[in-house]
Amino acid sequence: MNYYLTILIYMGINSILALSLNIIVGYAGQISLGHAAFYGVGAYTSALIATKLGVSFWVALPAAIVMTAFIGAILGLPSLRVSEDFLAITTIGINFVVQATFKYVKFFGGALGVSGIPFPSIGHHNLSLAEFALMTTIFTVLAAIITYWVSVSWIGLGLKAVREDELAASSSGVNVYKFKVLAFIIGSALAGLAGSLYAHFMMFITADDFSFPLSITILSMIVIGGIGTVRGAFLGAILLTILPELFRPLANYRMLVYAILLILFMRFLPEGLIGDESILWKKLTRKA
Amino acid sequence: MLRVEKLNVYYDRLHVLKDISFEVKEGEIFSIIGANGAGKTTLLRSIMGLKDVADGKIIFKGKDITRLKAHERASLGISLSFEGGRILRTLTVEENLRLGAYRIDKDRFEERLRFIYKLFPRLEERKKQIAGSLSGGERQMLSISRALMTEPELLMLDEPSFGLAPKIVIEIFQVLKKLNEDTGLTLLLVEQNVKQALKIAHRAMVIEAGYEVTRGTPDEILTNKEVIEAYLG
Amino acid sequence: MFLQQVINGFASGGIYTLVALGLTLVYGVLKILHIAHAGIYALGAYLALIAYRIYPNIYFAFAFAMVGTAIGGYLVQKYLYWPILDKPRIVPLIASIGLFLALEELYRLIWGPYVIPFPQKFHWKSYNLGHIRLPGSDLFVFALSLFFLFILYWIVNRTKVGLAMRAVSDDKEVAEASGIDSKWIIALSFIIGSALAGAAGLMVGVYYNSIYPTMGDVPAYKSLAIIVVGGMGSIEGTVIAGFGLGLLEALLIGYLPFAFPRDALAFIAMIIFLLIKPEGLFSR
Amino acid sequence: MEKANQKSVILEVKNVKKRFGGIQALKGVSVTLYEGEILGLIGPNGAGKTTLFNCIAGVYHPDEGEILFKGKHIEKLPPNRIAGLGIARTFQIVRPFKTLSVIKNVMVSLGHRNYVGYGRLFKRPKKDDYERAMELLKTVGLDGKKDEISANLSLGELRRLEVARALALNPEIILLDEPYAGLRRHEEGRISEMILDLKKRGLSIIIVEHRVRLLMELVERVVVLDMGKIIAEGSPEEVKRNPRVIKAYLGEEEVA
Repeated sequence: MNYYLTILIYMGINSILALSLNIIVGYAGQISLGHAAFYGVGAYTSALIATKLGVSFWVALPAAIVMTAFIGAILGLPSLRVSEDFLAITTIGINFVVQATFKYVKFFGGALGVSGIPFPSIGHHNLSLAEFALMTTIFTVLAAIITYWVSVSWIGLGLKAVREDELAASSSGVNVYKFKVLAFIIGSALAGLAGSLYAHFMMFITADDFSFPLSITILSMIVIGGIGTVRGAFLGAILLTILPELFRPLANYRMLVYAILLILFMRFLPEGLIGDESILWKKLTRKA
Repeated sequence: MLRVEKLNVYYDRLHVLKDISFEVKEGEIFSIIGANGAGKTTLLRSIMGLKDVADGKIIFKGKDITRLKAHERASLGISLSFEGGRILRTLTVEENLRLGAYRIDKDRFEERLRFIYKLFPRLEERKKQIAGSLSGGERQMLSISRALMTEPELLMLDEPSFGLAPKIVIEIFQVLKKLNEDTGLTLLLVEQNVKQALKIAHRAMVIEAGYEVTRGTPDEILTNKEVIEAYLG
Repeated sequence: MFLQQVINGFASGGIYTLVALGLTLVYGVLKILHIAHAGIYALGAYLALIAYRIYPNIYFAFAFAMVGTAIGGYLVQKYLYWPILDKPRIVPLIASIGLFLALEELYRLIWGPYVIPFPQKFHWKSYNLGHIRLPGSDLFVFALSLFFLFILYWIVNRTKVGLAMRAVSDDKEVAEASGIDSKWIIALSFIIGSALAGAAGLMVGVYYNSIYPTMGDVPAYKSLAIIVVGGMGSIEGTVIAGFGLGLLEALLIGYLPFAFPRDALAFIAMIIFLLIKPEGLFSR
Repeated sequence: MEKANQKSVILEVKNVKKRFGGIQALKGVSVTLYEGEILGLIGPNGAGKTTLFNCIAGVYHPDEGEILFKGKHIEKLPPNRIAGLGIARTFQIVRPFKTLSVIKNVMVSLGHRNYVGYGRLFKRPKKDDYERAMELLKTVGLDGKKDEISANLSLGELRRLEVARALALNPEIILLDEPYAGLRRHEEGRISEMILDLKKRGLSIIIVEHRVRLLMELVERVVVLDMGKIIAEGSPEEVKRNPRVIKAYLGEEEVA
């Protein structure tokens, strides 16, 4: 039972991550290969506030969200100066620098990471695993509602316009700079939420939890599911959480299978499983 | 020398060339005239092999080349001077010329180079310069020269007068005319600059929005009401 | 002390440059960020290992590794990149990262996760220049990198195919209309770039006397930083940025008052650089 | 000219210069647009017409000179501000938001007031907005294709979509960049009709076009640009007879 609950919690956290990256990459079209950095900022903020100041999870969580949104706004600034491949490499760089900062600066716990992060509690009652899973699920649904709302409101329209054609968007009255930074802020804030959940669930984090390969995994989730859609981000997150578990008997070949899947997807199904342009989704919607 | 039969070309769903047919005879200057967006550039790109043809045939020296790749067509003797003096901007002038001579051997390269420098002495002065730093007129000269270095039998030129001062346009057209008279080089010239193009052409065709409007000798076209219409209404 | 750091910086700069040059060549002709290039680099080290076990001669090992990686590079462009060139930019990028991961996993499965020493220990002679000691291993790496750089320089600037490579990377259509088979030139860029990476892999294997599956990680990300600073596709820019980074690292690490990883330095330098000059050193 | 003079000036371009690298694209261009008129801007390839457009629309900022919209300086504003002020444009090479549906393309512009500040960013478009978008699609004859992905439209349809998108800004001026380029003959008529309809709504219009014949039916006044300079200005009839224009279009008489 605990095993399944843990998987459920991972699924929730990964879904929030995928949904948040989807705002930056899927809606706004800004290639980011460093999403784990924002996740890490959230986790570290939450962990440090909780351990150093002794505040509860319920204070640490919003603080982490605000902090990550702020950092997201700053780290999103390069997207105003560079684009496409330059941005991709810059975001990889951001991931490395953030990770190295956590690992080598004493304040962040250095190579030992941060331990003794309190598990969330209400009053004197420590949450049970099931309760944590429920809470994560609620946050996940909330994140889904937020990203869906962003997608259908004016801001989503503006973001998608920026993604399709910056000049035409600008000529339609969209302030391209503002919208790009907003995408990074909202996306980072949600990643901060995921990071806080992760920190308080694991109760112990190190810099290596937020390394570059994780950024790729998150990106793979939305690409495999179908970029730019809430359902795609969800499906991708769930699949990429469960698949490694299913491959557990293949333990030794797990990463290889995963990497090969990634290549095959890019080679043969780059529009994702249920993206707007995928064959499967077109069939499903035609019947409906 | 070149025969184009019922050519149809699309960009995505846009039908750019509609049943275009014509023939260029050996040693002549054939001009294709039309306003912007008429499909002139697309036509040359299709003949060069840079744009896929949906329907129709391109025959060069009796050989069907419709499905050949651009570099294969270049070795057969077709050459193109791109629009707007498009050349390799990061290479030097001489390297651009060397590139044009990619398929020919070293001795003939030197000979060809002397020939080009005689045509456009200004290029020799600038031979070590990066091509991107040339003026508009020099770029156009280089573009034509690069195309000439391949030792073509058919030289296609895409708007050599584009954006150039009248003095330079005259200079370039004089060179083209001389080339044709002295060496018998066949030219396929695409132009917006009607009078200039017709002045040196033996025959010409007018296209508009992908269709053929009319064709004939320069005199026939210059007195054709439809042509004036197409341009100035 | 200072000069020794400089020599060390030149040695690692040489390796960075060799690896990054492959990326630059590929980016020039295909505009793809070929991250799996670092997987090819590690392949070079492993192939050298095999070669050395078959026939213990360092020249043979070089030849074997370089031919093998060249073939590897050729296959990658033909079967992975070529079919997805017209897809959105993110597709070949993720495919490349996927291939990189897959290669590292393959090496781990075949040769094990541990560090394998190079079969022969080379005894480097150190040279003394006045009272400065020049470690032979550094000189070996530096000299060899210069050798390969010279060969590349010669190919690119003095031969016909080199001219064709530069032409394709500048304007593919003009190159084709000049009679160049751009498909072959692109393949050739992969072949040359991969062979250079193979040589670099071997050199690192010998230099540190260790070969392991994830040895490509650090060069992978560093060469990205290098090509950005160099101006994406510019060979001169890459050479300057590569050696510059090697020197910067060696000097900073030697004198920095606190511990900071070499690898993050590259990116910090890159980000600062980008903010000042977003188009890189030698952009076009 | 006389008729135009009675109307008030809505846009004034004064001595605008723009240089790209070694090429002086605009060498001091002054153009005046009067309220409610259609002004034709013609000239051969490379004359600087699109550059001028981009300067007005804020894509480029002129090196020198001023641009005044209803007396207000706009030469330093970014495109989104200029769009918000009421100067809309279309593009020579169409730039639809490819993966968005036709109606969403229009909605993007329709939302321009909501993109200012933060309060309205997170509101959803209302029924009125959809109705307004449909109205605009109807005026350009695309209402039947509202849910089609815009990448699937024909070029003529895309040009009309761009007009609908421009109209959604509720503009006072609309800049049309080669609205006929690449169209089939039967589509040309539709575009002309649409442009005349825009004029009827009181819009001031500048059209850049190569195809003088098509322009002549629409415009009262034509400005001719060649090599970055204005070489003629006047009624279509005047311009047509102007020897400098004929020379620029039909080319130099003297060869060899």
